[in-house]
Parts: sequence; structure tokens; C-alpha cells
Amino acid sequence: MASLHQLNAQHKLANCLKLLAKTDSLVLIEAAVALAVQADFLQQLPQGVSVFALSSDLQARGLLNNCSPAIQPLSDAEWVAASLEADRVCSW
Amino acid sequence: MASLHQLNAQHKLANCLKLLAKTDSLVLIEAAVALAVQADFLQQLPQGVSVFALSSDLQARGLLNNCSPAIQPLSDAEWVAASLEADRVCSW
Amino acid sequence: MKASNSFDLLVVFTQPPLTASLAKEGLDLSLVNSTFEQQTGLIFLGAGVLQLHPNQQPDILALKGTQAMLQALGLYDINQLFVDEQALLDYSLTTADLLLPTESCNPLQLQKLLATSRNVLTF
Amino acid sequence: MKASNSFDLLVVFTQPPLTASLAKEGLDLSLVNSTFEQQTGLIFLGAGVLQLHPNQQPDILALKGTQAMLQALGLYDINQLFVDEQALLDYSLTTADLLLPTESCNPLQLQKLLATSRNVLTF
Amino acid sequence: MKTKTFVLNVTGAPYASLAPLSALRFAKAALATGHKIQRVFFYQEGVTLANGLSCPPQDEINLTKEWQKLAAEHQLELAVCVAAALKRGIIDAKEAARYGLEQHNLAEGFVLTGLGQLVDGMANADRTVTFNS
Amino acid sequence: MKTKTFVLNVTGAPYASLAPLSALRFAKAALATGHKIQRVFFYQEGVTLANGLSCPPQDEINLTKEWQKLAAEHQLELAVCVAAALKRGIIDAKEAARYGLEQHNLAEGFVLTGLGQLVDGMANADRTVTFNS
Repeated sequence: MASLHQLNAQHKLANCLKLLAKTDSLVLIEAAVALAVQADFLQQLPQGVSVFALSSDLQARGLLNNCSPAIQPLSDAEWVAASLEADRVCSW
Repeated sequence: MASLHQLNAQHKLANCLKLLAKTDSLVLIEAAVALAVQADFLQQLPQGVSVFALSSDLQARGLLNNCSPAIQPLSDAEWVAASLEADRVCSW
Repeated sequence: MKASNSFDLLVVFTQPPLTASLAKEGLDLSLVNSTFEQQTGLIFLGAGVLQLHPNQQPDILALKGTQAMLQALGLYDINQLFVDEQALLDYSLTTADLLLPTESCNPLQLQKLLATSRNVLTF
Repeated sequence: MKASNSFDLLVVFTQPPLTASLAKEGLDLSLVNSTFEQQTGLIFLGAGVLQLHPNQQPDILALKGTQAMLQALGLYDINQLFVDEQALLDYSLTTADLLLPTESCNPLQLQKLLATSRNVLTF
Repeated sequence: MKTKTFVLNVTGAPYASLAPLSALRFAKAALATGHKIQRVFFYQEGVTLANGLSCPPQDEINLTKEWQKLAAEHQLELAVCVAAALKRGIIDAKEAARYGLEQHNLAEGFVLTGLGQLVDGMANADRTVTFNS
Repeated sequence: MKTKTFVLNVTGAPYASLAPLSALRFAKAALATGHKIQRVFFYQEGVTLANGLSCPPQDEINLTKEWQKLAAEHQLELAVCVAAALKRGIIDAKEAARYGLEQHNLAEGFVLTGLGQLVDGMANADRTVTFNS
């Protein structure tokens, strides 16, 4: 019963981490894609969490090429698919 | 040439701390008065910073009696006076 | 513990009292949810635990606050309130201090609540 | 260093690009300020340094972005841009990567900019 | 692939947030991949998208119009929480009359409705996705 | 005590923030202690306070009316950034005509004006205080 956590602002990360189980996934959207290029972001997450970031949001901010290889860019269609693969979406 | 930093949300503290000089003052307003009862808040500030919190904002949230003794409650009139004593107000 | 229960909707409060009308709109939704006979669980996370702080006097600011709505939760059969154990520590609180009976939960218990609920909304 | 200059207005950008219309409204204000012959200094703080990240393509989202306004700063005699040294490290950037010439500042230098400016607005 | 039904809950305002834009992208991608949008609900600050008097600069996206266009093409329901809307000054002709106001501003294609429509949507859709400020 | 002049810059919306309320408290305290409010400027989301169609529940504070009352008592200037307002659907009769809109909603006592009024205010007042969202 895994959740997809949808994070849209960096400052909401602390609360998101409290509910983020190691079997959950995380998708960075809007301005939160800035986390994808932040040095110490990934080490804050529990081991095993799949991390995605919306491709268009990365590209719009010039961050697509700087994105960590551990973070998978998603097209909008893949975003929709990810929301259905999880059992629920938890938007922060 | 000291500044009064006016902080209205906890998540803005990190940026505020970057510009907060040890000769500056800090006033907690609105929901940021929650910091006044948070265990590790004061130790994040540079030594020497005067810390205030608006009395009414504390009282409205039931926090006036729990407020750390190192934080001075301000009436609205004292808030106005503090804004004039500083050389500028930096609202976060 | 109750944290193994399954809810139709989990409502998560993350902000201290009188932060915009967030908490009020989250409680409005919780009450309406209940009238539709949907099981509702409430989590108070991070600074959200302060929503349950006693002695709130929102009228000092000519604001309305959520005390009356919180008291009404029981009438709507919403009795399952969970609080973030770490947040209680951060704000030097215990469950005995809070306005309503709650269950204190560690991260794994909070995560289990999410994992067993159909929908979740954060406020 | 230029960080000893005194400004009538210091405009502080704290958010990454395309966070609401915050940056745009901060730049609007900076340009108007300049037409009133007020000296304006700009600080890019925390995630705000990403405002100057190259290769932004806001049109991908049908948004407008601030690139044109940033390029126009020079025409309005706004040439003093300061960036948060620590934020550059956090985002693995150097001043050479940025869209415009800037000066990298440590906390004491940033605090001095504030201490010598008449007014400050954060966006 | 099986067709799924979505409810979208938009709680962030245009300009103050990207919520209405992200929800629009999500809706378009969901429809393009064969899914259904059962209802779009506007709550909290999200109700301000339904302000029919907004005049964005001509070279900027008009999100109210984009949503109206998508809704017309796909017969989407654009449901606006009436309590949240009235507080924030988003009002239709009928409510305006009831409050003794001479003007109104609810954009065409949006409907004022109760919070029950969100609850009903969440209970029945395959997936609810919220777009916050 | 010497009388000082303030400019207040309100950038947060009612309901989404406490900015209009905190600014009101500050203004009242400043006036009560003998100071002057040279101008109140509404920028960014703050412009939505000037929506004359807002209908808060009867048992809640109506911040638009509170500001109108204070402004009337003390001849305060309530200046609303026109560019920020038009984007967010806050419009007076004159601008509505220019945009071909049949309705308008700017609350009485508020004036649409340029950003220059904020800059001018900041340059001339003894102290500028901003109230953010």
C-alpha cells in the first residue's frame, strides 16, 4: 500500500519526511525541483524511496542537465501513470 | 545601523539567519510565535540578538505562558516603537 | 493501537494555529466527510500539534479559531486523533496537555496510518 | 568590495525561479525604483540564486520567466548583484555559471549590505 | 490500459502558486492517456481561479481561460467551494443578489457548490490528486 | 516623542495570510501612539483585500471593511498596485470599461495606482514596514 508523495516546495520537506515510508515514492514538482540539484537532498531520504522530478519543471528552470542521476525525470504522462501505480497521492 | 527582522513563518528562519547580524533584533509575529516555545530555537541565533514576540500573537495561540524567558513579549505599541528604534525593518 | 485502523480520509494538519484559514478549512472538510459516512482520521504533524494547545484566545486578535470545531469532532464521530511524538517533544508538550484525547505516534506508526487510508489531504 | 556600498533599496530574492510571480514582482519593483533615481542593490539568497541559473526555458510551461527583465537591469543602471556564497555551494554553482555578473558574499558581507541600505524588501 | 477516473483538488491561487497550472498539465496528460476527469474541485485559495475579472498581461497565460477551454472540450465539471469563494469575493449573480451586491464575477463554466462535492468525488474516483499552494 | 511617518506595504492576502490583519494592528498602534501613516500600499496577493465582493461569515472579521473604516477615520490613502490587481481580477469601473468587462469589484476607499507610489512612499517615509504572506 505505497503512497506517491507530491512535493511542490522545499520547505515542506521536513513534514513530508515524517510520513515518507521507505516503500513510498516521491515526485518533485514546481519549484521543489530545485531539490534535485541540491547537494545534500538525497541523503535525507530513507533508503529505498524512488525519487522522481517532473521533466518540464526541471527544464523550465534550467535544471534538467544538473539533476542527480538517482532522480528520474518524468513526463506529464508518466506523472499520471505514477499517481495510478501508487495506492494514493499525498500532496504537500 | 541595526535592523529589526520581522519573521512571520517558521520556514523562513533559515534565510532570515543569513542576514541576521549579532547587533540586529528579531520580532516573531503571527504563526512564527510558535518558535518562542520551540526547544532548539534560541541556540540557532547569533549571540547578542534581542528576540521579541508579539504578545497578542502568543496569547491568541495559548503560548504566552510557555514563552522562553529570553524572549520579550511586545505589545502592538512596543512593536511600533521597536520598528522606529531600528534603522530599518526587514520583513520576511 | 488504533493506528492500525483504516480510514477513508486522513486529514493532516501541519501548521500552527491561526496560519491563514488552513486549519479551519481542514476541519470543515473533516466534518463534511463524516456526514457522508466516510471514516476520518486526523494527524497533527510538526507545528500542527499546536492546533491542540490549550488556552488559545483567538478573540484577542478578533479571529475565530478552531476550538469550537475541534470540540464538535466527537459529535461527528471523529474520535481518532493522532499526534506526532517528535513534535510534542519539540514543543515540550505531552498528550495530557492537549485540548482533546489523542494518540502519540512514532514515524512508523504515522506511516502505517497513511499506508492504510484511502485518501489523504494536508492542511 | 562593492558590498560596502549603500543602497536606497535592497531587494532580496529567496525563491527558486517560477515560484508564483514573486521574482517578477521583485524585479518590477527594482526597475521602477531605478526610474525614481533610487540606488538599488539585489541579493540572491538561498534558493534565490537559482533565479540566475542559465538555460531556463519557462516557455516549456507557457510561463514568461524573468530572463528579459534580468537582462534589462543594466539599462536601468542596476549593476550591483550579490549572491549568497553558501547557496552557490549548496547548488554546486559558481558565479561564472550565472546569467549575469555577480559578487559572491559571505554572511558578514551580506549583513553589511543590509546594515548600510535604507530600505529592504524580500521576495 | 484500463481507464481510470480522477478527481483534482486545486487549493492554490494563480500567481501566488502554480497549482492551477500544474493541475491543468495533469488533467491534459490524464485525458491524453485515456483517463477521465470526474470533477475538478477548487478549494481554499484555489477558488480565485474562478474570478472572471482577471486581466493578465496579453503575453502571459490566462489560466482561467485555459481551464474554461479544457472544460468545454471535455465536458469537465469545474466545481468551486461556495463557502471558500464567498469569503474571498468570488460570487455569482444569484449569490450577489442574496447578499445585496450589485456586481458579480464568477467566470463562465465554473459552478459554486458545497464541500460535499469534493467528499463525494474523493469517495468515488479511482484517484484524487491535490494541487496545493 | 517625535511624530514619525510610516508607509505600510501589504503583500499577503486575507485568509491565505494574516498580513492585512497584522498591518491593521500595526497601523492602529502607530496612530494611537501619535505617528502618521503616509500611505498603505497593497502589492502582490495583498491587492485581494480590495475585492469589494468578499462576504465573510457574519461572525468573522471583515478585513476590507475594517481597513475602510480606519482609512475614513484617519484619511489614510489605500493604494492598490494596478498591475498586480488587474492580473488577480481586482478592477474598478474605469479599467473594467477599458477591458470590455461588464462588472467591477474594487472596494470603496481603495485606489488603483502605479508601483511608483510604493517607491515614492519608501523614499519619503521615516519607516517602511512590509507585511508578507
